[in-house]
Amino acid sequence: CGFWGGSDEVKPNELVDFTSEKQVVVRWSADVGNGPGDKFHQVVPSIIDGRVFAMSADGKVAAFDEETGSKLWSVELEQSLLAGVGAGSGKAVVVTEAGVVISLDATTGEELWRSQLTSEVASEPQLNNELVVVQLINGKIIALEGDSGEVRWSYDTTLPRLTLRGTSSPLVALDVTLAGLDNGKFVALDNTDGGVLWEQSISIPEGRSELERMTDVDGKPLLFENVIYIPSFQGQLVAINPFNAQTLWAKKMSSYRSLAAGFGNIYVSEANDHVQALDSRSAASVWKQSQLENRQINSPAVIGNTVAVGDREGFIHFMSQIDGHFVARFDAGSGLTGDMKSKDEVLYVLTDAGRLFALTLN
Amino acid sequence: CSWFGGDKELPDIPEQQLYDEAISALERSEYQVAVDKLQLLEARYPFGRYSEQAQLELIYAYHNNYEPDAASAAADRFIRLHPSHENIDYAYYLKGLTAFEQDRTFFEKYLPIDITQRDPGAALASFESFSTLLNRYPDSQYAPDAQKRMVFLKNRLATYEVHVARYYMKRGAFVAAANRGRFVVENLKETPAVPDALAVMFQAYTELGMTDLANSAQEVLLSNYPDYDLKTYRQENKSLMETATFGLLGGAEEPVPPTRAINPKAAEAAKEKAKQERSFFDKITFGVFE
Amino acid sequence: SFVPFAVKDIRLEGVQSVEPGIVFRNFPIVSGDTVSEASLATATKQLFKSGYFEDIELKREGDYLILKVRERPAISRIKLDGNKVLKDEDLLLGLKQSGLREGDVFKRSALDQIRLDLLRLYVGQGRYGASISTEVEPLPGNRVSLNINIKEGSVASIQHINIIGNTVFDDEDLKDLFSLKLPSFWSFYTKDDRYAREKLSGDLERLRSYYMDRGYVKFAIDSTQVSITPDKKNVFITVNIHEGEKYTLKDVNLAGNLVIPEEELVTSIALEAGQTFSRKAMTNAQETITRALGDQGYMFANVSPLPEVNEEDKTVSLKFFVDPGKQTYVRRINIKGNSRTADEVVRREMQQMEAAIASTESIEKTKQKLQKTGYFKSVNMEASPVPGTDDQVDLNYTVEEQQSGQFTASLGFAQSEGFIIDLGVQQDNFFGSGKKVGFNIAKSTTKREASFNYLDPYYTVDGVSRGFDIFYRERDFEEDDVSSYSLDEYGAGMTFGYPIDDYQRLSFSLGIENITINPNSSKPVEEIQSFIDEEGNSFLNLKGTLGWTNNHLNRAIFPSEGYYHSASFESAIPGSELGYYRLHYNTKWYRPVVEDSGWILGLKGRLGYAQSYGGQSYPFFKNFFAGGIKTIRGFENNSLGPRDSNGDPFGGNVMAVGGAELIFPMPLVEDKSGWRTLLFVDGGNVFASDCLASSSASSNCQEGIQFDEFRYSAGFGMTWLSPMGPLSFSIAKPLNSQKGDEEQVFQFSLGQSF
Amino acid sequence: CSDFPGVYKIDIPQGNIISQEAIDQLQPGMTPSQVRYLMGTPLVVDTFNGQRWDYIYTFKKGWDARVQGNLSLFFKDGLLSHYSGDYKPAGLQEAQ
Repeated sequence: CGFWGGSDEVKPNELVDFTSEKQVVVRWSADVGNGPGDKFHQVVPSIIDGRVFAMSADGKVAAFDEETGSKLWSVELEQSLLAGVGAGSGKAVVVTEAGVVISLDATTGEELWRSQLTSEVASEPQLNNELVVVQLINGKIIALEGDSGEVRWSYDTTLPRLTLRGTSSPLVALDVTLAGLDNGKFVALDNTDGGVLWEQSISIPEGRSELERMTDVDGKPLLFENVIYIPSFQGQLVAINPFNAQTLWAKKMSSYRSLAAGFGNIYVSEANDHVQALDSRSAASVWKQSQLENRQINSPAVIGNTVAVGDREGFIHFMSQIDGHFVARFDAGSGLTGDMKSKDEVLYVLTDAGRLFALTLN
Repeated sequence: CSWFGGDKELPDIPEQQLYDEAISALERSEYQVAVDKLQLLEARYPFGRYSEQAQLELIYAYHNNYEPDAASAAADRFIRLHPSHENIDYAYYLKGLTAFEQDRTFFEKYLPIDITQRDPGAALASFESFSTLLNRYPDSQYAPDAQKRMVFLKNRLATYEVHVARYYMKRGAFVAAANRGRFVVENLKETPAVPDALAVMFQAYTELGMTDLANSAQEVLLSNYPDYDLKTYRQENKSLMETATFGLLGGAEEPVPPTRAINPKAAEAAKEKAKQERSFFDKITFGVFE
Repeated sequence: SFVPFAVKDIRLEGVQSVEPGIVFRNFPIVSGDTVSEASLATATKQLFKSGYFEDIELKREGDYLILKVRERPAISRIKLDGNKVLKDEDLLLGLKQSGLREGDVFKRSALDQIRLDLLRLYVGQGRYGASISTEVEPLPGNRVSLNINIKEGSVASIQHINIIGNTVFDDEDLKDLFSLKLPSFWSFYTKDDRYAREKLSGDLERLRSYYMDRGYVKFAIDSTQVSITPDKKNVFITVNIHEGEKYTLKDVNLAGNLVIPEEELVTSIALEAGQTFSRKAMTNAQETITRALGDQGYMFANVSPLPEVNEEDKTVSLKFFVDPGKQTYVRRINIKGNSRTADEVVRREMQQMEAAIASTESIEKTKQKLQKTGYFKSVNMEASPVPGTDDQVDLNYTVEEQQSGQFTASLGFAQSEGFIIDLGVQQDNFFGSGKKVGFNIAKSTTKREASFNYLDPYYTVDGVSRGFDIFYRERDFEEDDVSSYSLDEYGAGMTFGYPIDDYQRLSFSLGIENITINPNSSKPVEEIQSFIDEEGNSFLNLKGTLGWTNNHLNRAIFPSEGYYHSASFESAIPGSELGYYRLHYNTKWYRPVVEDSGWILGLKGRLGYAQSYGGQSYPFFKNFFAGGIKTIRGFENNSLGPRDSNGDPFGGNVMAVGGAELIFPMPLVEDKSGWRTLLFVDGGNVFASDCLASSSASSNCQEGIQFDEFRYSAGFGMTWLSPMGPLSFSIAKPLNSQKGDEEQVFQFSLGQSF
Repeated sequence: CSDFPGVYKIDIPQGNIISQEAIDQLQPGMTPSQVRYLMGTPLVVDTFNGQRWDYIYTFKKGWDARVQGNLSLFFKDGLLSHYSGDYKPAGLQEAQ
């Protein structure tokens, strides 16, 4: 038994060997400075109008061509960044550690405007044609005018004394913003003035100690076939019809990662690093892959007929969407704390060390 | 995986055997062994047949094992747990005894230290436990001994007060000295220090020029202790200079009434007058001997 | 319905280990009482309150009352396993505080409380990942064993501290204020990267006062977020602040019943209009006023500052509302903890009288004077109001005594001189009488001595001291590797001293001594021989000494603040066979580097000048010496300065010695009050102002002070207050020792503390 | 050399500070607690005669002569009746 205390240190499961059925092809890969680092930032690349945006913790923002991966532009902000790049309607927006929102032109990377917030932002800003919506870690959600950075509205809620690091980031539609909060609530806000349209509590704190009473909604809500699926930590996974706020089903499950969907299933990376597929209609458990326990996996991403998760040691595991057996595995070279993004059968991965991959399966 | 020896599994000694071993250890006055056995008994059989008796014996064992704090803590615990126990007076008595022993410490027995001039703290605690014993259980078998010890403690406390009063007389803080004397007369009656306390009160009030208070103190003193040799403070302490110069220079002055001054100006005048009078000897020795 | 009936007898059922006597004692109904429904209910409630039983049932059988009870099991053992960081005792103590001990009654409801209390102990250690499960194992005789197994998990360390909204001061300066730090090299020892909520609130308070003390009256901490990673290993802290504007002080005025003239108060608080507003300056001013009132007897005065902020011109007008309360008198002063020291020895140091107006100044001075006696390790005072009055208090002084003075005893046997003995007792507080008594008897190669000294610091109640000493001493300096001669002295002296104010004392002493020099015939020393030729070798000397001391140190032993000067003029009184005078000046100065951090800067200096008068030659044996643990550490005792014709150290009539010390708290020791550790630099030397006639080359006698002859050394020193007296040792490295200097890296002494 | 510093003697204040303005508010018939509120608790109490309160103020500054002033208040059946001593309260008669 270990000599220095901590003897019952949790050790990640060994890699399981299997016959791989598919090959992972690196379409292109590029470098983004020394990357987002491993301080548990939920950084995710964004892909808009043929450009892939990525950043590094020490203030580098870069755009790459979606097809070729060649660098279109890159900017040094000399201010450390915590969250990923939010991109949309011709803009790429980041938030510095000191709470300054910086909007860059998506094509040239030239700075458009800046706006000082009152607290930290730990998830990438979300944009629609008019607004840039950011979720702060002090329980505020602020909508800035897309072209000037003026504050249009701000929503505030109180948080418990201890929460999980990081926040969810809101789903911004044309006229409504849907956001999961660190106190286990889920709100729909009117984009014109930030008024609360409806509110639902996803996870209710139980237990006596602060740790047991954490009920963060840190994963991003998933819109799939007109139903919103919302994961929560030490709470439930809830399916809600966004138009009439009716809860379709709720299943006791703890996850602080985002969701993915495919083949009628909802894929969840549970807090205990099991990957589970639930039927989107009935929440019945379709399959469960628990051989990745304690490998600290990130959010699932659907590519082809597989669903992929990355882990802290830098391996990406591709599982079949049918029964979850391993289909392929790829070594990205360094840890994957942030999430991955799949678009048109290509999986975009940004490793902690700042390597950006575009992967496909054949 | 425990590195340093497995968890020591204590065999379950039957209650009766544990108690008998403890009592025999007490008789052989192996108090440390008795303490361990009694503690084990209390832990293993908290509500057994012997639990109350064990707690009582534990106080006695701690006391003889020179653990005064543990003894009084065990006594408090017994009094709290069994308020109406028939020999609870024994607990109070033991509590008083430990504090009493603690007061007459090592020093008094072997070193020439006058305990009555030292910290009366332990004596007070002992006095209080004995007095609770006396008023709650006047007919307890320990009452007479407690009574005797209380008298000793009262005398010790009274002598302490008179020592302090004498210091304040020397210092010239006459009201303080009088009040210390009054504390003895009011709270520590029938102690050998009462006449000295009355004497100090008489001397202090005389120095303050409060004749009627001085007379009433003198009257009470002489009526109760006719042969007390009462002298004023000045007669008692010829001025230091006289002793230092073997009576050559300083004569015994009569008690000079203090200069009466109500307003500051009068005080200034009095000070000026006093300054010239300082004797020549006093000047050359820079007032060392005054 | 229930018909009251006379209970013929009570029968017990279900009792296993609880003694029937206990049951009846807590069930206030005895056979023969008539019982009603109500009296039964209260009786049952009281029995239940005793805590022995889980369930109590009453049944009636004819005139018998059946008491059916189910006993609560008693915990006879608490077994803990899996705990490594927190030992069994700490955990059991934690459980005891929440009311659970071996031998107590076991309540199932307490189980959850136990789990929570233990978890809180681990969270307190920063081990957020700990998990605890409890299991109750029944034992025979209605007893249970509580088995608690613990998985301690790993320590959560702080990964990220971020302050948002600071424009005036940059992140680094503000983060320095925090006790919580990011992991650094030292974190394994200081553990300052472990999150604890109390530490964070303390840090936020420091942040708030940092801003408030620099004029930012409107400073506010909007919110603080503490978050933890899912694996419970890293903690993130974000503090969102709002600085607001910088404000200056517009005006200061006092309201209420001031008791002390207003101008006097206004000048004493030293706040001028226009200066940047500072909360610290405001609280200091408040304290100054409260203390000023306290000095006039208003012990319970309360002074409330009311800052009025005017937004337009960004100024604050400060108003102090003074409510003096009633003048307070001291009824009694009680002294506790003096089991060896007599009451009068403590009371005579007190400036505050009983039955007199209370004054905070004299109460504070009393504490300082008690500490300056050196008899006490700690002195604290508590004022407790006298019940039944609103203007009287009792002062309770608690002192903790310590060994003051030292005791040396060494016995030995050497063929050459036979029996060697060195027995010395020096007690400042002789048997608690407050008198300084010392005697020593020595018979060894270097000296034979019998001496006695006595001093009563309070011969009169005002502190006039009187003392005398008597000695017979034969010292062979050659053995002490100084110049080769020996000195036989015997004599006696008397001394008087008295205070001229709270800090300064004057002293006079008169002494008569008979000195005989016996030079070592085998190794003649020219200087000694020439002195003896002129003056002879035995002298009767009547010497007088005038002394002055000015002691502002805060403590006699291990002072940490204040300064000390002492000067003395010793001279042979005309008519004695010697004609010389000696001037000696000694100063010390201490100041804490950072307020009560234990880091203290100390400076020391000693000057000496001696000369003969009346045409007589200067007695060499009255020379000053340098070198050794008392003057310049790192050099042999008395080995510095001019040499005699044989090259042995001869001392000098001019001395200049000094030193600087950096005192730091003794690491790894809990009770630091008994230790003093320091780094030091010493420097100086002794010189001869005029050389004795001596032809030999080896006496390199130069006249007057030669700065290049100064010797320096640096090193580490430590003193421990042992029961035998202060033990000091030093390890020093001479920096500029020249040929012939005798270095001594390690030096040790008993009875002298740094 | 009379200005050579002599032995420093600390000041010895004793007893209650008596202010003229307070004693002028004394009226016959006052209850003991009213008197206590005005004058404060007397430091000198006569154990043998509860009907008299002595307010005495004495101050010995260093070596100067001791300055003193006192005021005795007499109660008849529990109420303030008259006084004696150096201080002269306006509202009371002096005892004969």
